[in-house]
This record gives sequence, C-alpha cells and structure tokens, in this order.
Amino acid sequence: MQLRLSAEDAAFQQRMREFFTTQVPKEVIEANTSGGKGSDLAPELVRLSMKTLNAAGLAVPNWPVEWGGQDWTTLQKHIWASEMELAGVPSPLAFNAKMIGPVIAAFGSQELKERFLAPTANLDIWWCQGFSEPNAGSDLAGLKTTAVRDGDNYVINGQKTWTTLGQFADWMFILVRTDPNAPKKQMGISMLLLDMKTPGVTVRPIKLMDGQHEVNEVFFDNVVVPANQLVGEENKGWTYAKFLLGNERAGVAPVGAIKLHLSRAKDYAAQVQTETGTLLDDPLIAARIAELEAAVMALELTVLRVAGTSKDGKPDPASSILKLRGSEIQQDVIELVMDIAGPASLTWPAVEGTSQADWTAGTTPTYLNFRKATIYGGSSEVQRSIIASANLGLKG
Amino acid sequence: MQLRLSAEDAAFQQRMREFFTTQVPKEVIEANTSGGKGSDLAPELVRLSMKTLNAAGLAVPNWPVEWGGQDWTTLQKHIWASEMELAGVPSPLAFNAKMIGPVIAAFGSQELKERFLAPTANLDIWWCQGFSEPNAGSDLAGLKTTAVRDGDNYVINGQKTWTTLGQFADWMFILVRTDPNAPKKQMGISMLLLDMKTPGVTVRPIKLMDGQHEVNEVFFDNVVVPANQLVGEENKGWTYAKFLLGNERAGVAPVGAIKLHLSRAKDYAAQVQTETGTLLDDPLIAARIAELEAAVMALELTVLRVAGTSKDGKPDPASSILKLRGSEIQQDVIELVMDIAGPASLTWPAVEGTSQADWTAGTTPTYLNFRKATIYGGSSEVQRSIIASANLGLKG
Amino acid sequence: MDFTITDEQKALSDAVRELVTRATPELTGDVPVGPQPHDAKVWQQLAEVGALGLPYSEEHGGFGASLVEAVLVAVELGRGRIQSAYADSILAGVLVEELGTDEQKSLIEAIASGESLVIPAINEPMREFSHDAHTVTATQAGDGWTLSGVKEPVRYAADATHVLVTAKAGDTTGVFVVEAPQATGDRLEFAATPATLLGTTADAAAAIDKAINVAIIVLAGESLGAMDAAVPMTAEYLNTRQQFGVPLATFQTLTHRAADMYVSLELARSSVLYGAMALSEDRSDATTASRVKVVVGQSGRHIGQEAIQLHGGIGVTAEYAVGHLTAAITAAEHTYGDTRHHLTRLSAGLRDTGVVEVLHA
Amino acid sequence: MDFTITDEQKALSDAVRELVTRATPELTGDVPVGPQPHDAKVWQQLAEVGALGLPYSEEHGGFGASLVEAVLVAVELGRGRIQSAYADSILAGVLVEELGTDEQKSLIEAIASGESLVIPAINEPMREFSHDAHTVTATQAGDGWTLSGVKEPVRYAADATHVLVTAKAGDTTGVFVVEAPQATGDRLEFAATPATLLGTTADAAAAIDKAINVAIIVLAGESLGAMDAAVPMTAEYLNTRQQFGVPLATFQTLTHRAADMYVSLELARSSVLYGAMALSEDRSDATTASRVKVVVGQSGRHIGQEAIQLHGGIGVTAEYAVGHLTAAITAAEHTYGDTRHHLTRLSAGLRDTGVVEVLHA
Repeated sequence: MQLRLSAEDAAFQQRMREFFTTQVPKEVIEANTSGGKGSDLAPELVRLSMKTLNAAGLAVPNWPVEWGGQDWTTLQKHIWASEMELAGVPSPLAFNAKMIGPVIAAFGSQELKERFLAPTANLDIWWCQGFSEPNAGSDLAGLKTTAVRDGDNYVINGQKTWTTLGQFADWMFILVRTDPNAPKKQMGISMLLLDMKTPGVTVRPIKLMDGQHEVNEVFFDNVVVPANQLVGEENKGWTYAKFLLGNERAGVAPVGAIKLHLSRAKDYAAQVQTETGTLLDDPLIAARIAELEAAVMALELTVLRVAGTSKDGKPDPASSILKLRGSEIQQDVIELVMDIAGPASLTWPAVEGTSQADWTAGTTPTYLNFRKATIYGGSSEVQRSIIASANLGLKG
Repeated sequence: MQLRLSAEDAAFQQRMREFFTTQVPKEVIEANTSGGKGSDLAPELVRLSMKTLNAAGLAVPNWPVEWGGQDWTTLQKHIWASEMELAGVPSPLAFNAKMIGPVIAAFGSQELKERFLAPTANLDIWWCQGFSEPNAGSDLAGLKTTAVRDGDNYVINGQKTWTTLGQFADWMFILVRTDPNAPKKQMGISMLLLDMKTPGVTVRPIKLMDGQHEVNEVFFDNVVVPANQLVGEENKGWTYAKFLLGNERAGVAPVGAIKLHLSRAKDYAAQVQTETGTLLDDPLIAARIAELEAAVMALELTVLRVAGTSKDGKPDPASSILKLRGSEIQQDVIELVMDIAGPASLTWPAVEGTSQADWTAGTTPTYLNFRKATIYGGSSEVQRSIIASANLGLKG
Repeated sequence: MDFTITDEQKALSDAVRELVTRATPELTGDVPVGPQPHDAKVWQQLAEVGALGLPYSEEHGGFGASLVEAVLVAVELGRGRIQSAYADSILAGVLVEELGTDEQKSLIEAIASGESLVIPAINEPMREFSHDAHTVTATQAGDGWTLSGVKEPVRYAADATHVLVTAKAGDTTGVFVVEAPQATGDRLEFAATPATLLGTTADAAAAIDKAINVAIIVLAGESLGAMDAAVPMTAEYLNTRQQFGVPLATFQTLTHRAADMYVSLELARSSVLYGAMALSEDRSDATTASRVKVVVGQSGRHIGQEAIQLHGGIGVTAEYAVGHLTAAITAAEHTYGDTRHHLTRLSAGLRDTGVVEVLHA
Repeated sequence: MDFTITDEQKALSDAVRELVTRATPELTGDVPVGPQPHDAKVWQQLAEVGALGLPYSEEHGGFGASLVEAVLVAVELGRGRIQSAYADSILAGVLVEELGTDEQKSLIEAIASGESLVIPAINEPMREFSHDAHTVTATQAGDGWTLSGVKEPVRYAADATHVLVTAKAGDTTGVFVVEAPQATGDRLEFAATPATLLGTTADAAAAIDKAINVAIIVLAGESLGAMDAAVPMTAEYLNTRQQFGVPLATFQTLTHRAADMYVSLELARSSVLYGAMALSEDRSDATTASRVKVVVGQSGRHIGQEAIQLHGGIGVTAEYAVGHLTAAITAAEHTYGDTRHHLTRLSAGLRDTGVVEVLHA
C-alpha cells in the first residue's frame, strides 16, 4: 500500500489542476457552479467548454487512443475527473463522451467511426439518448418503439422519454425494436443513429419541479433513417446498450463536484447569522458538514480502491456502490445547503434587488431537481439489486 | 376534539398513579427499573407484583368482567398501562394477562375457564408460549410439532423455541399440528394446555448476548396431554392463535416505559462530565433527547387516537404502526442511554467497588438484548407487510 | 383526550375541500412551479366560508372557533396544493389579538373578512429565523415611529395591505404596523418609514412567541394535508405502474418503504391535531409547538423524498402532483424555524420538560 | 495512492488468521459474553508471529513495519471474534516511542515480545473520553511522582504489567508509568501511588494525541474485521434460511438491506486502509483519525444492527456469531471517543479543512 502519489502522478495532478483553473473560460466555470447544478448551463457554454477540453486532449480520455483517447491509468483518470469537477469545469457532455463515443469506437463500422467520432469528441454533434420509454424505465428492455427495415432505410415509430437536453441535440442514439418476434425481449433490439432534424421527429419539453426544461419526450412518426446509421449488427442493440450503461455508471460518483459543493457549504454557513455567531458555529450544522466530509472521503477512497477493477465495460458491481452512495451523498450535500439557506430558501427564482446572497435562490429548486440523482442512470433500487446479486451472491 | 381528560378520567389517572407509586412493593420497582429492562427480574418478584395488582383488580383489566376484567374505556386502559410503566411497575406477565387468559375466556369451555382463569390472573400458574419452532418463526403456520389423539389423550412430539421464561413456567399453551393432511397449513393446527412437569418435556436454555437466560428451547418426546386440555375445537387452533397475536400486538407500544427511560436518560446525561459541563449540555446528545421526546409524544398521541379502532381481537393495522414505531423508539432510547454511558458502557457485568454509576453496566447488554424488540412479537418486516396491505391496499 | 371531529368541523372541512378542489392548480401545460403570488380569488372564497377568522374571539371580531378548525382548513389547503398566506395571516391576526390596543384589534374583522391582507415581516436577510429583530430598527419620532432596515424574505409582501414588522426598539423587539408597504418581490426595505407600534414593546415578546407557536401548528396542518395526499398517491402508483411486466407493488422493497411512509404520516397526523388542541388552550406552549414542528418536519422530509423516489422520474416533473406536494412540505419546513432550529430550542429546555406528558387533567 | 497488499503483508495476515482461527471462541455450551479477560496464550501467539511490535521503529526495539501491518492483524482479530488488548497495547507503545526517554523506550522491546503487557489508563469514571486528565492528579515527590484518583474503565488493567496513566500535573496533563498496578476489575485507584513520569509533561499532549490517533485506526481495523465477517454471514443466512417455504433471499426488502450493508462495509474498508497509510506517515493527523472513527462508527452501527435484524431471533443469542460481532463493533465504537465525540472534534476544525483531500503529492 502506498499513500503518496508517484512523482509522475503528482506532476499529472499539477498539470490538470493548472489547466482547469487557468485555461477554461471563466464564464463557463461561473455559470456551471452557480446554484450547485450545471444542468441549466447555456448550450453555447457547454460547447465552448468541451471544445476547450478537446483541443487539449482532455475531452474524451476514456476513448481508444487512436480516436482521441489517452493512455492513462485508472488513477490518472480519477485525477482528471476530480480536478475538473473541483475547478468547477463542466464534465464533457456525457452523451458524447461516455455513451455513444465509446460505443461507436467499440462496435461501429469504420465508416461510422470516421464520420462521427471526431465531431462527437469536439461537440460539433450534440448527442441525446433515446432509451427510456413511458412504460420502459427501470425495465429498459421492455421498450416498444419499432424500426422496420424498408430497403436502405429503417422507419421508426414510437415514443421516447426523459431525453435529457434533447432540445439542444443534433443527433440521437436510439434503441428500437427491430424483431418483435424475438424469443426474449432483449434479443430483438437494435441501436440506430438519427439526425434530430429528420421529418417526423417531435420534441416535447417536460418541465421539472425546478422550473427548468431539462428533459423531453420525443415522438417518432414514420421517421426514416438510412440503414448505414445502424450501430454494429441488427438485433444486437442490447449488447451495445449494456456496454454503454456500464460506461455510464463507471466512475459515476461525482466526487469532485461533491467536494466543491461541500467546501462551499462551509462558506455559505459562515454567511448566515445566528444569535451567537454563524451557522458554521452551530453544532448540528457543523456535525452534518463534518459527517459529510467523512463520507465523501470514504467515497473517494472507495473510488480509488475499486475503480481499477472495472473490466470490459461490463456493469461492474463496484460501480453500483459508487453510483448508489455517490448520488446519496450528493443529495445530502444539496439538502444541507438548502437548510443552511433556511428562510432564504423560500424565495425562488431570484428577484432583482434582493438582499439575500446569490446562492440562496437556487437551493430549493436544486434540491427538488436532484432528487433525480437516485432515480436516473439506474435507480438506487436497481443498484441494490445488482449489489445483492453480484457482490453478495444473493439468489433473490 | 377535546384536549383535557374528563373529571372522571382525571380521577382515574390520579387513582392509578397513587396505587402504582404507593402500593406496589419498592423492591419490585427497583429491580424492574435497574438497567432499563425487566427481563432479569427475579420470578418471585414477578409473582409478587402481579398478585399485588390482581388483589386490586388491576392485573387483567382487558379480560371479561366476569373473569376479573374491568369495564374500562380504551383511554382508561391506556392510562392504566402508561401509569404502571411510568411508575416502574412491571406489566402483568403477558403470557397470562394478554395471551392465554383472553383466549380461554373467549374460546375455552366453561370447565377450562373455571379451572384456569383465576390462577392465571393471580399468577398462581405461570404460563409460557409454545408457538415458534426452529423452522417456523415469522412463518408461524409452518409449525411441525405434532399431537396425535390417543383415547382421552393427545401425544405431543416435536420442538418449540424462543420460549420466553419457560424455565419459570408451570404450564404452556402450545400450537400443535393435529391434522397433517389438512388442505392448508393453517387448517390442521390445535391449541393445547400442558403442564410443564409432564414427563417427556425437556427445557434447554438459550443464552442471549446479554448473558441472561431469558428464552429456551423446549423438546417434546411422547408427551401425554389429557384431551380435556384442548382449547376450543380441534384443528381450530389457528383462529385462536390469530386472536392471541392480535391481543399481543394491541396497545403494544410501551409508551410509559419509553417515557420513563427517556426521562432517566436526561438524569444520566447530567451525570457524565465533559470539558464544558455535562452531556446534557452537549448539543448533539441534547438534540437526540429532544427528538425522542417529540417522537414518543407522537407515538403516545397515536396510541390515544387509534387505539379505539381495534376490534374483535383481529390484528389491527393501527396496532402494527404502534408495534413498529414503538419498538424502534424504544431501541433508540436504549441506544442513546448506552451512548451517554460512553466509556462506562464498556464494563459489564458490574464489578463490586466500581466508581461508575450503577446504571452504566447495564447499558450495553440491554442494547444488545433489545435488538429483539423489532424481531419478536411480529418482526418489523411482518408489520410493514401488514401495513402495506391493510392500510395502503398494496397488492404486493 | 378525544380526537373525534364534530359534525360542524366536518362541514367546515367539506366546504373548504370543495373550494380547494376547484382551485387546485392544473398539471397540464406550462405548470407553474415554485412560490406563487397571492391568489385574491381563493382568498376571498376562504373568507366566504369563514376560514379567515376562525381562531380569534368573537369579541375581537373573529369567529370564536379554535385552532382546531383553522388546522382542518389548513389540511385541506395542503392536500389541494393551494399556496396561500393562511398561516401567515393567522400569525398576524394572533399578534393583533394578543398585542394590539382595543382600537388596533379592529383589524381582526378586516382580516376575517378578507378585506385586509395582513402579513408578518419577521425574517431578515441571511439570518436564521428568530423571534427577535436584529438589523431592522425602530426609532420614536414624535407620536409615531419610523423603521429602518430590510426584512426578507416576506412571502406575500407585495400583496399585503399591512405588514406587522418586528423591529429592534432599544433593547427589545417591538411589532410595528406598516400600511400599504412597498415590496420588491419578497423584500421590504424600510428607510425612515413611518410605522405604528402595535400595543406596547413590553408585551411584544410574549405575543410574538404565541403568534409564532400558533402559526407553526397551522402550517403543520398544511404539511399534513400535503403528506396525506402524497402517501395514497404513491400507493396508487405502486399498484398501477407496471415494470418488468408486473405492478411495482410486487416489489417488497417498495411496499415496505411505503409502509414506513404511512407510519410517518399517522404520527404526524396525531401530533398536528394534538398541537391544535393544545395551542388552542395555551398559545404559549412552545414545547408542544416545537415538538410538532420537529415531528412534521421529519415526517415531511421522509414522505416527500420517498414519494418522489417511489414514483421515479415523473416525481420530479411539474406534470405530476407529488413533486408539488414535496415542494410545499419543504417550504413549510423552512418557515418559522426548521427542524434543527426547533431541536435546539427544545434542547435548551430539556431540564424543564421532565417526563413527556400529553394527558392533561 | 495504492491499496495493493504486498506478499509480505499477505503472509502476515495469513499467519494471524491461522492462529485466530484456532483461538476463535466456540459457540456451543455456556458461551461467554461481554468483555473477557486477557488471554495470555493468544497474546503470546501474537507475539510469536511478530504482531505486537509492528509499528515501532527497529531502533526502538520494534519491527519497523507500519500501521498498515498492524491494521491487517487487527482485521483478522476482529474477523475471528478475538477480544484482546491489541489496540491498547499499540496506544501504549506509541506513547512510549513518542514520549519516553531513551531508557524508557526499552519497554518497547518488552511490549513487542509479549513479555510486558502495557496498558493505557485514560478514562475517568463518569466522564466523556478525553485526552486530558481531570480528576487523577500527579504530585512531584522528591525525584519521583505520586498519583491520586481513579481511572475507570481501564480494560485489561488487572493483567497489565504496567499502566500508562494520564494525570493532571499542575496545568497540564502528563503520562505516568505505574508498574504492577492493583486493579479491581476495570478500576484503578491511586492514593499517593508512586509513579514515573514518561518523558516530560511538556511533550505529553502531542504524544497522547498521536498515540490515540494510531490506536483509533488499529481499533477501526478490528471493527472492519468484524463487519467483514458479519456481512457475508448475513448473506449466507439469507440464502439458506427458509421461511414461508422459500429462502429469505427471495424477499427483496431483505436483499436490498443487505446490499446497503455491503456498501457500508466497503466504504469502511477503504477508510480504514487509508487511515493506516495516512497515520503511518503522520501520527498527528487527527482529522483523518476522526473521519475514520466516524465512518467506521456509523458503518458498524448500521451493519451490526442490520446483521442481527436480518438474522432474526438467533441474532441476539450467544450461540450465533453475529451477536458477538455486533458486540465487538459496539464496544469499539465506545472506545477512544464515540462517533459524536469525533464529529464534535471535526466540527471544531471545519474552518481549517477546506476541501477534503485524500491524494497526497
């Protein structure tokens, strides 16, 4: 066992910290860290940030080296992600960097790779995900949207939902049922790539409790997609989806973001006056902060200890621990910040001319919004089932 | 809605308080309240206490009036139980007062009533319960102990377990399988009464983590029981068992005991020195006490609000709420007291000549022992299933 | 001790429920989220069914009912997702009743009729909830007073006809009436603003305590109503929503969590109803008020979070009621001191509380 | 940062596991419960595999290994339900190493060989755990010192060859060596008892802090071992125990709770191993020690309670391992300051901790 970073890793950490704190445009970082959530970041800033990273080779380090990835160790990847989050830099758009990019790199034809990977890494194409359906959430394989082969095309009909940032997306990767007669529901599924401007695609916003437009329903009415936009083989889509979901979950604990938000929580608490000082001196608030600092320490150490064990993009039970506990701790910190705001949390959205601090108006909507963290990307219940089965061998 | 007790109920409360605080022998109360649990009370004190109550008509108020019960309102029964617990008086032995007595009174023949009810109320007979078996815990109806009719007798073979205080018991009420071919496992069960001195009965102690001998295994090897000790009808035992379990659970939240222990927790906390005062001034300890005081308030109010809705001895879903939450709060208070003892909780059993307070040595064993509270009498999991189905209509 | 609702109380509940049902916000289209402005129409309807004057004595222009009736109204408002100044208005009314001069008490009739919307202004920006004023000061000026400083957040300040402002007058905190206040959103800035002292400064502290205690119970009633809607809504969702070809209710891990929600709900219900009875009799019973706030705060957080989790994704959308209910519960928890605040208040009094007692002879 | 165990460390673990397996208490017959007396035989075996001198430098008579090795030993002790003075002995050894004169440091060799059982005496009756002495006082008497007052509880006091007693010497706390102490159970009473000052009083506070930090990590290792036994034991029980005609693992509400136990276990494991590395390098890293104590305290309470609950009735019997494991975890939590104590300690330092950092350049 070894506590200290090697000289090489220490230098790597220094390089990352310097890049993220000095080379990413300030307006990106400010917008990303106001209010504790980045989901209402303007799309042009998302693009600017990812292009800045990509120009430095820091947008898609998990990809194969030949397509712009980095030959880093697991520890270095953690340092990259953690320093990025700590500096308040938005993570590269997950749909591009963690989802469809690696899938195309692993399973796509050479033609698809050449056509899509570079613009995906540079966010010239903004991807969205067409997986969930109204009656296929945790039970993803129950999806009903169909694609029927018609000459050189597929024709898609059906509906997707929870399509995050679909309103900004140029393209969608979509799971469709291509063989309704397959013996198992997982067997007749394919993955297609489609231009969101294709006729027959309709995007309907779903408003969330924080008032933001973050997710959408997407309807498909005889949408024609060229067959050369099929990923891999027909009816093998479930394999690619599982690979994608495994990548999505890997390294999913937002350790850097939690740490940043928790350190801000202390600053915030010191701004709220009490009868005897500030909330940072309040024993119950202080104990919650101390408890969460210990919890995020344990979380980060677990990331470092088990992250190396993930293999082949298969869903890794260690990743389930990190998703489960990471999302819980993230929610706890966000809840704490709302409680620190106290009465000031009652006013949102912010009105011009307030005497309250800027951060307070975001606390309640962020709290409500982030209840999603234990639901999406594989709910906590799904993670517990994975852990019970894979780590504990429970035969439930 | 009405906050205050009626003049009659106020007088009743006063009468109960006076009786319990002045008429019950001091040694009973002292032994019962040392260490927070009464299970290691000497059997002669248990008998003395119940005889004292019975002489005053306060041992079995829930029974029919003709057999020694009281025609009290639900509220008065709550006041009786609560004042008794608050005064540190041990509750009447549950096996007698809450379990077999009401069953005999409701379902027993006139002969059984005359033979058993008076000595049961007076604890001249100490009953124990023969329900659980090694492979029939939460799944009680899965019991395997058999009784075969042989002329005027039944012959019992098998094994019971978790027989609380069986080492002191004179008699046992036992569930046995009399029809192994019944179409449903609930249908072939009967309830018998048996003298623990009958040849073939062997009691083996099970030691618990607190070092106490509180429960037993009981083995039956061709134990002959006269058929006139059958309760009610053959093969109807499951009906009587459900009635019994409903009574056991009714009013099961030990509100008075919790309140007494919680008020002592404050005294205890004031005895433990810290750098700046005592643990009663420690904000985190104080907050836990305040939280539990609020919780027990809510619990007692819920007892008062819903206790009247219990009917016909059927398991009442409101009782499930009280069992579930009552046992949790009781455990929380016991856990808190152990934490207040702090380092002193490390020494047990007590050694003569200690400089620590008397109460500290009991805290860890009581904590370990009372983990049972959410297991026995219908585990928390069983209660949640009842609530989900009966109160929420969940079709699970 | 009796929790039975009278026929008269039932009739009041039904009347409120009926108007609430009509006023409950739609969940289609561009559904509003977050704090909403005062709805004068609903307010007038509440006045018409007599909901606004319940807890004040008839002598003072109220309807001489009790806090129990006000809580029954609040429960219906909460259940129907109605945002309103109901608890604030009662806080203000009790302040006037407890502290005002006979002349000032005439305001109660205007509160009860809905003619005046009187709102308390207690919070100061970036400060924990406090019964005392700290940065807003009152200065005597001739026969009257002037106020300086900022109160924020003051919900419904923009629509208030009067605000009752806590302000530091020398060493003590007084309550001051400002008519036709000028608000920016939830912010009230005073700069030598003329104001009238409510009653005397000497009696203010006790009156403030009482008014806040009462308002805590009313608001707890609103939370209870929201919880009482969220729990069966969640159960129904589990029974109907299919995943993996079966209803969610097939999954025991979910039904057991729903059972725990139900337990939290019933404990909160008992506490709120008791709080209404206890505070009706003694508005200075701060221990009960704080305990109710703690029980409801914890139950509400538990139920609100689990209701969303068990609903899954739709739980955080504006198109489904459960998120709005959770938002309302959450806002209530942060009003009049949160759970932590009240645990601290209770902690300070532990030596005085002895054994917890709920049965009053 | 690397959590890989070396072959040498693995060999040490294996050796300890082997002796532990032989020494693990039987669960049949009249199984002992509660705190057990010192087991000289096991202690000697631990000495023989080199477990008692690990974290002290060779220069001082130790084996020049690190706290990591000591923690690996502790994990095996915990897993095997061995009660021992292991953490206490290391606390004492570190005190001697950090504070003793060169001559006094010769005690380390006797500690490492098992020849001397040196035990810290820190607790005072009816007082929260404290690094400072309050009621035990030291008075200079000629060249030496005498002690007065009571230390309790002091586990293993009755078998100790030496106790290291914290005592108030004027305004400060010093550490004093008492040989062949006379104990009544866990109680040590001093009445003008002759004692030797360990090092100087001026250096004592820092040395006490370091020794306690180190002992916290060792004891956390024992808890981790107990948790690491309890979790798979619970899983196996769920897979094998039948109720309602099916294994308990059929009930999702149970398997999901087991999953949460596993998460607690893995977070505790990471924290303990990291704590061993961090404190090996800097024994004064109180922040890490307290964080580890909090994580392990909370994980332990969660796992201990759930392990019993998921086992049902047999979980509280002396005939099944899980109750003993929970008892050990619980005792460890109350040693060297409980979770609350350490949260308070961390709270006092919040302004200094900035962003949580675990990667050390």
